[in-house]
Amino acid sequence: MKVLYFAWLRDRVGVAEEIVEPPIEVTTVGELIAWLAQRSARHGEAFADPAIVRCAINQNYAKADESFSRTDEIAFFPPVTGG
Amino acid sequence: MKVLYFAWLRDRVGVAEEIVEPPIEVTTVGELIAWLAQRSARHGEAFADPAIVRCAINQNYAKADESFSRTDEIAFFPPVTGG
Amino acid sequence: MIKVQREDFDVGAELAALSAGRGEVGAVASFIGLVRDVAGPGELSAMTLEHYPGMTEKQLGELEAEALARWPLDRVLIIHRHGRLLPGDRIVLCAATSSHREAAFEACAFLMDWLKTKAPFWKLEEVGGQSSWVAAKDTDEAAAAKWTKNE
Amino acid sequence: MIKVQREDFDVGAELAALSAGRGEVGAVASFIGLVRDVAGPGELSAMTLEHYPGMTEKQLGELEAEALARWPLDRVLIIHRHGRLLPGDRIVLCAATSSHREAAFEACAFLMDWLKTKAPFWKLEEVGGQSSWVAAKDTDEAAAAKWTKNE
Repeated sequence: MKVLYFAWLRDRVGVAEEIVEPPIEVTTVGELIAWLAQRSARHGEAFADPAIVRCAINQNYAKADESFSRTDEIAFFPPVTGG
Repeated sequence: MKVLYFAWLRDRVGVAEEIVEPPIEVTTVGELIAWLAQRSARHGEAFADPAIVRCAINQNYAKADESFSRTDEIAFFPPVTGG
Repeated sequence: MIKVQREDFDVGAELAALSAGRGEVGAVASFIGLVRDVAGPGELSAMTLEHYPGMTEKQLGELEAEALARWPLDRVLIIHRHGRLLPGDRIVLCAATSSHREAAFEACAFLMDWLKTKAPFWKLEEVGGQSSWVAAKDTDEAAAAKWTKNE
Repeated sequence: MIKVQREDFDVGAELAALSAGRGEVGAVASFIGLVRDVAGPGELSAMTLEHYPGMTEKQLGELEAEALARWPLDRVLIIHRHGRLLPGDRIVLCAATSSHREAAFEACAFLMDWLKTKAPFWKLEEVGGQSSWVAAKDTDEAAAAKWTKNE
Protein backbone atom coordinates (compact mmCIF):
# COMPACT_ATOMS: atom_id res chain seq x y z
CA MET A 1 0.00 0.00 0.00
CA LYS A 2 1.09 3.59 -0.66
CA VAL A 3 1.86 6.10 2.10
CA LEU A 4 2.46 9.83 1.43
CA TYR A 5 4.54 12.22 3.55
CA PHE A 6 4.48 16.01 3.55
CA ALA A 7 6.57 18.90 4.94
CA TRP A 8 9.01 17.97 7.73
CA LEU A 9 7.63 14.43 7.93
CA ARG A 10 8.81 13.94 4.34
CA ASP A 11 12.17 15.56 5.14
CA ARG A 12 12.70 13.23 8.10
CA VAL A 13 11.55 10.03 6.38
CA GLY A 14 13.53 11.04 3.29
CA VAL A 15 10.89 10.23 0.65
CA ALA A 16 7.61 11.84 -0.45
CA GLU A 17 5.90 8.46 -0.80
CA GLU A 18 6.67 4.80 -0.38
CA ILE A 19 5.05 1.41 -0.84
CA VAL A 20 4.78 -0.52 2.42
CA GLU A 21 3.32 -3.91 3.39
CA PRO A 22 2.25 -3.76 7.05
CA PRO A 23 1.27 -7.11 8.60
CA ILE A 24 -2.41 -8.04 8.59
CA GLU A 25 -2.90 -7.19 12.28
CA VAL A 26 -2.10 -3.49 11.60
CA THR A 27 -5.57 -2.06 10.95
CA THR A 28 -5.77 1.43 12.55
CA VAL A 29 -3.92 4.69 11.92
CA GLY A 30 -2.29 4.46 15.36
CA GLU A 31 -1.06 0.93 14.69
CA LEU A 32 0.27 1.97 11.29
CA ILE A 33 2.23 4.84 12.87
CA ALA A 34 3.74 2.48 15.47
CA TRP A 35 4.67 -0.01 12.73
CA LEU A 36 6.14 2.66 10.41
CA ALA A 37 8.20 4.11 13.29
CA GLN A 38 10.10 0.76 13.50
CA ARG A 39 11.10 0.69 9.84
CA SER A 40 14.25 2.82 10.10
CA ALA A 41 15.99 5.40 12.24
CA ARG A 42 14.57 8.11 9.95
CA HIS A 43 11.03 6.78 10.33
CA GLY A 44 11.60 6.62 14.07
CA GLU A 45 12.59 10.28 14.10
CA ALA A 46 9.64 11.28 11.89
CA PHE A 47 7.11 9.54 14.13
CA ALA A 48 8.88 10.24 17.46
CA ASP A 49 5.92 12.28 18.71
CA PRO A 50 2.68 10.82 17.27
CA ALA A 51 0.69 13.61 18.95
CA ILE A 52 1.97 16.13 16.39
CA VAL A 53 1.47 13.87 13.38
CA ARG A 54 -1.71 14.33 11.36
CA CYS A 55 -3.16 11.60 9.15
CA ALA A 56 -5.54 11.66 6.19
CA ILE A 57 -7.31 8.62 4.74
CA ASN A 58 -8.42 9.30 1.17
CA GLN A 59 -7.85 13.03 1.80
CA ASN A 60 -10.06 13.16 4.91
CA TYR A 61 -8.60 13.73 8.37
CA ALA A 62 -8.41 10.51 10.38
CA LYS A 63 -7.78 9.97 14.09
CA ALA A 64 -5.49 7.30 15.60
CA ASP A 65 -8.30 4.81 16.23
CA GLU A 66 -9.66 4.92 12.66
CA SER A 67 -9.11 1.85 10.54
CA PHE A 68 -8.00 1.85 6.90
CA SER A 69 -7.99 -0.57 4.02
CA ARG A 70 -4.96 -1.54 1.90
CA THR A 71 -6.37 0.36 -1.10
CA ASP A 72 -6.80 3.69 0.75
CA GLU A 73 -4.58 6.69 0.11
CA ILE A 74 -2.87 7.29 3.46
CA ALA A 75 -0.96 10.53 4.14
CA PHE A 76 1.02 11.74 7.15
CA PHE A 77 1.95 15.36 7.75
CA PRO A 78 2.55 17.97 10.48
CA PRO A 79 -0.17 20.34 11.74
CA VAL A 80 -1.04 22.64 8.83
CA THR A 81 0.22 26.23 8.57
CA GLY A 82 -1.48 27.74 5.51
CA GLY A 83 -3.44 30.95 5.16
CA MET B 1 -27.07 82.63 13.09
CA LYS B 2 -26.96 79.98 10.36
CA VAL B 3 -28.82 76.69 10.55
CA LEU B 4 -28.29 73.82 8.05
CA TYR B 5 -30.79 71.09 7.12
CA PHE B 6 -30.13 67.77 5.42
CA ALA B 7 -32.12 64.95 3.79
CA TRP B 8 -35.86 64.88 4.62
CA LEU B 9 -35.47 67.66 7.20
CA ARG B 10 -34.36 69.93 4.35
CA ASP B 11 -37.20 68.69 2.14
CA ARG B 12 -39.76 69.48 4.85
CA VAL B 13 -38.36 72.87 5.87
CA GLY B 14 -37.91 73.71 2.18
CA VAL B 15 -34.41 75.23 2.36
CA ALA B 16 -30.91 73.77 2.86
CA GLU B 17 -29.91 76.60 5.16
CA GLU B 18 -31.34 79.73 6.67
CA ILE B 19 -30.33 82.63 8.89
CA VAL B 20 -32.37 82.78 12.10
CA GLU B 21 -32.33 85.03 15.17
CA PRO B 22 -33.62 83.05 18.14
CA PRO B 23 -34.32 85.11 21.30
CA ILE B 24 -31.55 85.31 23.89
CA GLU B 25 -33.22 82.80 26.24
CA VAL B 26 -32.86 80.03 23.61
CA THR B 27 -29.50 78.52 24.56
CA THR B 28 -29.73 74.71 24.14
CA VAL B 29 -30.31 72.47 21.15
CA GLY B 30 -33.66 71.36 22.57
CA GLU B 31 -34.80 74.94 23.01
CA LEU B 32 -33.67 75.81 19.49
CA ILE B 33 -35.68 72.89 18.07
CA ALA B 34 -38.79 74.02 19.99
CA TRP B 35 -38.31 77.58 18.77
CA LEU B 36 -37.66 76.57 15.13
CA ALA B 37 -40.75 74.34 15.16
CA GLN B 38 -42.91 77.46 15.70
CA ARG B 39 -41.53 79.35 12.71
CA SER B 40 -43.84 77.93 10.05
CA ALA B 41 -46.08 74.97 9.25
CA ARG B 42 -43.18 73.41 7.32
CA HIS B 43 -40.83 73.82 10.27
CA GLY B 44 -43.50 72.36 12.52
CA GLU B 45 -43.71 69.30 10.27
CA ALA B 46 -39.93 68.93 10.09
CA PHE B 47 -39.52 69.03 13.86
CA ALA B 48 -42.78 67.19 14.71
CA ASP B 49 -40.85 64.34 16.37
CA PRO B 50 -37.68 65.75 17.98
CA ALA B 51 -36.67 62.22 18.99
CA ILE B 52 -35.75 61.40 15.39
CA VAL B 53 -33.93 64.67 14.73
CA ARG B 54 -30.15 64.66 15.05
CA CYS B 55 -28.15 67.84 15.70
CA ALA B 56 -24.51 68.75 15.11
CA ILE B 57 -22.76 71.79 16.58
CA ASN B 58 -19.64 72.63 14.57
CA GLN B 59 -19.85 69.17 12.93
CA ASN B 60 -19.95 67.27 16.24
CA TYR B 61 -23.04 65.43 17.41
CA ALA B 62 -24.91 67.37 20.10
CA LYS B 63 -27.70 66.25 22.46
CA ALA B 64 -30.84 68.27 23.31
CA ASP B 65 -29.38 69.69 26.54
CA GLU B 66 -26.19 71.00 24.93
CA SER B 67 -25.85 74.75 24.60
CA PHE B 68 -24.56 76.58 21.55
CA SER B 69 -23.23 80.01 20.75
CA ARG B 70 -24.53 82.30 17.99
CA THR B 71 -21.34 81.81 15.95
CA ASP B 72 -21.57 77.99 15.91
CA GLU B 73 -22.47 76.02 12.78
CA ILE B 74 -25.72 74.24 13.72
CA ALA B 75 -27.09 71.43 11.55
CA PHE B 76 -30.23 69.30 11.83
CA PHE B 77 -30.74 66.02 10.02
CA PRO B 78 -32.41 62.58 10.27
CA PRO B 79 -30.61 59.50 11.64
CA VAL B 80 -27.85 58.68 9.17
CA THR B 81 -28.10 55.87 6.60
CA GLY B 82 -24.70 55.65 4.89
CA GLY B 83 -22.41 52.70 4.35
CA MET C 1 -6.77 57.34 5.18
CA ILE C 2 -10.16 58.92 4.47
CA LYS C 3 -11.61 59.70 1.04
CA VAL C 4 -15.07 61.13 0.41
CA GLN C 5 -15.72 61.33 -3.30
CA ARG C 6 -18.23 61.17 -6.12
CA GLU C 7 -16.07 58.92 -8.33
CA ASP C 8 -15.76 55.16 -8.16
CA PHE C 9 -12.59 53.62 -6.70
CA ASP C 10 -10.28 50.77 -7.73
CA VAL C 11 -10.52 48.15 -4.96
CA GLY C 12 -7.44 46.18 -6.06
CA ALA C 13 -5.24 49.28 -6.36
CA GLU C 14 -6.45 50.76 -3.06
CA LEU C 15 -5.85 47.58 -1.08
CA ALA C 16 -2.46 46.98 -2.71
CA ALA C 17 -1.35 50.54 -1.89
CA LEU C 18 -2.47 50.10 1.72
CA SER C 19 0.00 47.28 2.40
CA ALA C 20 2.74 48.14 -0.13
CA GLY C 21 6.15 48.22 1.53
CA ARG C 22 4.72 47.46 4.98
CA GLY C 23 6.73 44.35 5.84
CA GLU C 24 4.90 43.67 9.11
CA VAL C 25 1.46 43.52 7.49
CA GLY C 26 0.23 39.97 6.94
CA ALA C 27 -3.51 40.64 7.18
CA VAL C 28 -5.76 42.91 5.11
CA ALA C 29 -9.44 42.76 6.06
CA SER C 30 -11.83 44.74 3.92
CA PHE C 31 -15.48 45.38 3.28
CA ILE C 32 -17.19 46.67 0.15
CA GLY C 33 -20.75 48.00 0.32
CA LEU C 34 -22.75 47.86 -2.91
CA VAL C 35 -26.06 49.37 -4.02
CA ARG C 36 -28.66 46.60 -3.91
CA ASP C 37 -31.32 46.30 -6.57
CA VAL C 38 -34.52 47.01 -4.66
CA ALA C 39 -36.81 47.32 -7.68
CA GLY C 40 -39.27 44.67 -8.73
CA PRO C 41 -39.11 42.91 -12.10
CA GLY C 42 -38.90 45.34 -15.02
CA GLU C 43 -38.41 48.38 -12.79
CA LEU C 44 -35.37 50.58 -12.52
CA SER C 45 -33.93 51.62 -9.20
CA ALA C 46 -31.25 54.09 -8.18
CA MET C 47 -29.88 55.58 -5.01
CA THR C 48 -28.63 59.08 -4.28
CA LEU C 49 -26.28 59.54 -1.36
CA GLU C 50 -26.37 62.96 0.22
CA HIS C 51 -23.82 63.92 2.84
CA TYR C 52 -22.73 66.81 5.06
CA PRO C 53 -19.43 68.00 3.55
CA GLY C 54 -16.89 68.72 6.24
CA MET C 55 -18.66 66.82 8.99
CA THR C 56 -18.31 63.59 6.99
CA GLU C 57 -14.53 63.92 6.77
CA LYS C 58 -14.36 64.90 10.44
CA GLN C 59 -16.43 61.95 11.64
CA LEU C 60 -14.62 59.43 9.43
CA GLY C 61 -11.27 60.81 10.57
CA GLU C 62 -12.28 60.31 14.20
CA LEU C 63 -13.47 56.81 13.36
CA GLU C 64 -10.09 56.01 11.79
CA ALA C 65 -8.26 57.35 14.88
CA GLU C 66 -10.51 55.32 17.18
CA ALA C 67 -9.81 52.08 15.28
CA LEU C 68 -6.06 52.74 15.31
CA ALA C 69 -6.23 53.33 19.09
CA ARG C 70 -8.28 50.19 19.81
CA TRP C 71 -6.44 47.56 17.76
CA PRO C 72 -2.80 46.88 16.82
CA LEU C 73 -3.28 48.05 13.24
CA ASP C 74 -0.85 49.34 10.66
CA ARG C 75 -3.32 51.39 8.61
CA VAL C 76 -7.01 52.09 8.10
CA LEU C 77 -8.75 53.07 4.85
CA ILE C 78 -12.28 54.40 4.41
CA ILE C 79 -13.55 55.48 1.00
CA HIS C 80 -17.19 56.60 0.81
CA ARG C 81 -18.95 57.82 -2.31
CA HIS C 82 -21.79 60.32 -2.62
CA GLY C 83 -24.09 61.31 -5.49
CA ARG C 84 -26.38 59.18 -7.64
CA LEU C 85 -25.53 55.47 -7.86
CA LEU C 86 -27.08 52.48 -9.63
CA PRO C 87 -27.57 48.87 -8.46
CA GLY C 88 -24.24 47.06 -8.24
CA ASP C 89 -22.28 50.31 -7.84
CA ARG C 90 -19.73 50.45 -5.03
CA ILE C 91 -20.71 52.77 -2.15
CA VAL C 92 -18.02 52.23 0.44
CA LEU C 93 -14.70 50.48 1.00
CA CYS C 94 -13.38 49.94 4.53
CA ALA C 95 -10.08 48.20 5.20
CA ALA C 96 -7.74 47.58 8.11
CA THR C 97 -4.23 46.11 7.92
CA SER C 98 -2.34 44.43 10.72
CA SER C 99 0.12 41.66 11.53
CA HIS C 100 -2.81 39.91 13.28
CA ARG C 101 -5.86 38.76 11.36
CA GLU C 102 -8.21 39.02 14.36
CA ALA C 103 -7.32 42.70 14.80
CA ALA C 104 -7.84 43.38 11.08
CA PHE C 105 -11.22 41.60 11.01
CA GLU C 106 -12.54 43.19 14.20
CA ALA C 107 -11.41 46.68 13.26
CA CYS C 108 -13.00 46.37 9.82
CA ALA C 109 -16.35 45.29 11.31
CA PHE C 110 -16.09 48.12 13.85
CA LEU C 111 -15.46 50.67 11.08
CA MET C 112 -18.60 49.59 9.23
CA ASP C 113 -20.80 49.49 12.36
CA TRP C 114 -19.76 52.97 13.48
CA LEU C 115 -19.83 54.39 9.98
CA LYS C 116 -23.43 53.22 9.61
CA THR C 117 -24.54 55.20 12.67
CA LYS C 118 -22.13 58.17 12.78
CA ALA C 119 -21.11 59.21 9.26
CA PRO C 120 -23.57 61.88 8.03
CA PHE C 121 -24.83 60.24 4.84
CA TRP C 122 -28.45 59.83 3.80
CA LYS C 123 -29.80 57.52 1.13
CA LEU C 124 -32.59 58.62 -1.19
CA GLU C 125 -34.00 55.57 -2.96
CA GLU C 126 -35.71 55.76 -6.36
CA VAL C 127 -37.95 52.88 -7.40
CA GLY C 128 -40.22 53.13 -10.42
CA GLY C 129 -40.09 56.93 -10.45
CA GLN C 130 -40.87 57.31 -6.72
CA SER C 131 -38.21 58.72 -4.38
CA SER C 132 -38.08 58.07 -0.67
CA TRP C 133 -35.52 58.52 2.08
CA VAL C 134 -34.22 55.27 3.53
CA ALA C 135 -35.05 54.91 7.23
CA ALA C 136 -32.29 54.21 9.73
CA LYS C 137 -32.26 50.66 11.08
CA ASP C 138 -32.43 49.76 14.77
CA THR C 139 -30.15 46.82 14.00
CA ASP C 140 -27.43 49.27 12.93
CA GLU C 141 -27.74 51.13 16.24
CA ALA C 142 -27.51 47.83 18.12
CA ALA C 143 -24.47 46.74 16.08
CA ALA C 144 -22.68 50.01 16.84
CA ALA C 145 -23.64 49.89 20.53
CA LYS C 146 -21.91 46.56 21.09
CA TRP C 147 -18.50 48.22 20.53
CA THR C 148 -19.25 50.63 23.40
CA LYS C 149 -20.34 47.98 25.90
CA ASN C 150 -17.08 46.09 25.48
CA GLU C 151 -14.98 48.91 26.92
CA MET D 1 -15.49 29.03 -5.71
CA ILE D 2 -12.14 27.43 -4.89
CA LYS D 3 -8.85 28.09 -6.66
CA VAL D 4 -5.51 26.56 -5.67
CA GLN D 5 -2.76 27.97 -7.83
CA ARG D 6 0.86 28.97 -8.13
CA GLU D 7 0.10 32.30 -9.88
CA ASP D 8 -0.84 35.58 -8.22
CA PHE D 9 -4.47 36.76 -8.43
CA ASP D 10 -6.14 40.10 -9.19
CA VAL D 11 -8.03 41.09 -6.02
CA GLY D 12 -10.12 43.81 -7.66
CA ALA D 13 -11.17 41.60 -10.59
CA GLU D 14 -11.92 38.60 -8.35
CA LEU D 15 -14.11 40.59 -5.94
CA ALA D 16 -15.90 42.40 -8.76
CA ALA D 17 -16.67 39.09 -10.50
CA LEU D 18 -18.01 37.64 -7.25
CA SER D 19 -20.83 40.21 -6.98
CA ALA D 20 -21.34 41.07 -10.67
CA GLY D 21 -24.99 40.80 -11.63
CA ARG D 22 -26.02 39.65 -8.14
CA GLY D 23 -28.64 42.30 -7.35
CA GLU D 24 -29.26 41.12 -3.79
CA VAL D 25 -25.62 41.42 -2.75
CA GLY D 26 -24.90 44.56 -0.76
CA ALA D 27 -21.98 43.26 1.32
CA VAL D 28 -18.62 41.87 0.23
CA ALA D 29 -16.30 40.97 3.12
CA SER D 30 -12.83 39.82 2.21
CA PHE D 31 -9.47 38.95 3.66
CA ILE D 32 -6.04 38.99 2.01
CA GLY D 33 -3.13 37.17 3.63
CA LEU D 34 0.35 38.44 2.73
CA VAL D 35 3.85 37.07 3.28
CA ARG D 36 5.38 39.02 6.16
CA ASP D 37 9.02 40.06 6.11
CA VAL D 38 10.51 38.05 8.97
CA ALA D 39 14.17 38.79 8.17
CA GLY D 40 16.33 41.18 10.14
CA PRO D 41 17.88 44.29 8.61
CA GLY D 42 19.85 43.56 5.46
CA GLU D 43 18.64 39.95 5.24
CA LEU D 44 16.43 38.40 2.63
CA SER D 45 13.51 36.20 3.48
CA ALA D 46 11.17 34.02 1.45
CA MET D 47 8.47 31.48 2.05
CA THR D 48 7.63 28.30 0.20
CA LEU D 49 4.10 26.94 0.52
CA GLU D 50 3.81 23.21 0.06
CA HIS D 51 0.39 21.58 -0.15
CA TYR D 52 -1.31 18.23 -0.65
CA PRO D 53 -2.82 18.40 -4.15
CA GLY D 54 -6.31 16.96 -4.20
CA MET D 55 -6.84 17.09 -0.45
CA THR D 56 -6.45 20.87 -0.51
CA GLU D 57 -9.25 21.31 -3.05
CA LYS D 58 -11.41 18.79 -1.16
CA GLN D 59 -10.97 20.50 2.21
CA LEU D 60 -11.50 23.99 0.80
CA GLY D 61 -14.59 22.80 -1.05
CA GLU D 62 -16.04 21.43 2.18
CA LEU D 63 -15.17 24.67 3.93
CA GLU D 64 -17.04 26.63 1.26
CA ALA D 65 -20.09 24.36 1.61
CA GLU D 66 -20.01 24.70 5.40
CA ALA D 67 -19.95 28.52 5.20
CA LEU D 68 -22.83 28.55 2.69
CA ALA D 69 -24.83 26.29 5.03
CA ARG D 70 -24.17 28.35 8.16
CA TRP D 71 -24.82 31.90 6.91
CA PRO D 72 -27.24 33.52 4.42
CA LEU D 73 -24.55 34.06 1.80
CA ASP D 74 -24.72 34.49 -1.93
CA ARG D 75 -21.22 33.24 -2.75
CA VAL D 76 -17.90 32.27 -1.23
CA LEU D 77 -14.45 32.61 -2.80
CA ILE D 78 -11.18 31.07 -1.60
CA ILE D 79 -7.98 31.47 -3.61
CA HIS D 80 -4.82 29.99 -2.08
CA ARG D 81 -1.39 30.05 -3.66
CA HIS D 82 1.45 27.57 -3.31
CA GLY D 83 5.12 27.64 -4.31
CA ARG D 84 7.87 30.11 -3.40
CA LEU D 85 6.71 33.58 -2.34
CA LEU D 86 8.49 36.75 -1.25
CA PRO D 87 7.60 39.28 1.47
CA GLY D 88 4.56 41.31 0.47
CA ASP D 89 3.30 38.60 -1.92
CA ARG D 90 -0.35 37.61 -1.64
CA ILE D 91 -0.91 34.11 -0.20
CA VAL D 92 -4.65 33.85 0.16
CA LEU D 93 -7.90 35.66 -0.64
CA CYS D 94 -11.12 34.74 1.16
CA ALA D 95 -14.40 36.49 0.44
CA ALA D 96 -18.08 36.09 1.27
CA THR D 97 -20.96 38.02 -0.27
CA SER D 98 -24.39 38.53 1.23
CA SER D 99 -27.25 40.96 1.57
CA HIS D 100 -26.27 41.23 5.27
CA ARG D 101 -22.92 42.63 6.33
CA GLU D 102 -22.80 40.63 9.60
CA ALA D 103 -23.16 37.36 7.68
CA ALA D 104 -20.44 38.39 5.21
CA PHE D 105 -18.02 39.42 7.98
CA GLU D 106 -18.61 36.36 10.16
CA ALA D 107 -18.39 33.91 7.26
CA CYS D 108 -15.14 35.49 6.07
CA ALA D 109 -13.54 35.22 9.54
CA PHE D 110 -14.79 31.62 9.78
CA LEU D 111 -13.24 30.76 6.41
CA MET D 112 -9.85 32.03 7.54
CA ASP D 113 -9.99 30.34 10.96
CA TRP D 114 -10.90 26.95 9.52
CA LEU D 115 -8.54 27.29 6.58
CA LYS D 116 -5.66 27.91 9.01
CA THR D 117 -6.28 24.60 10.80
CA LYS D 118 -7.77 22.35 8.08
CA ALA D 119 -6.32 23.21 4.67
CA PRO D 120 -3.21 21.04 4.09
CA PHE D 121 -0.60 23.75 3.47
CA TRP D 122 2.81 23.98 5.14
CA LYS D 123 5.09 27.00 5.21
CA LEU D 124 8.84 26.65 4.81
CA GLU D 125 10.50 29.89 5.86
CA GLU D 126 13.90 30.99 4.54
CA VAL D 127 15.82 33.62 6.48
CA GLY D 128 19.45 34.41 5.71
CA GLY D 129 19.96 31.12 3.87
CA GLN D 130 18.43 28.98 6.64
CA SER D 131 15.17 27.10 5.97
CA SER D 132 12.77 26.00 8.68
CA TRP D 133 9.20 24.75 8.77
CA VAL D 134 6.79 27.16 10.44
CA ALA D 135 5.18 25.65 13.54
CA ALA D 136 1.39 25.58 13.88
CA LYS D 137 0.01 28.07 16.38
CA ASP D 138 -2.19 27.16 19.35
CA THR D 139 -4.01 30.45 18.81
CA ASP D 140 -5.13 29.22 15.36
CA GLU D 141 -6.54 26.04 16.91
CA ALA D 142 -8.37 28.10 19.51
CA ALA D 143 -9.74 30.46 16.86
CA ALA D 144 -11.07 27.55 14.81
CA ALA D 145 -12.51 25.83 17.88
CA LYS D 146 -14.76 28.75 18.73
CA TRP D 147 -16.85 28.12 15.59
CA THR D 148 -17.54 24.59 16.84
CA LYS D 149 -18.58 25.61 20.36
CA ASN D 150 -21.23 27.95 19.01
CA GLU D 151 -23.25 25.15 17.48
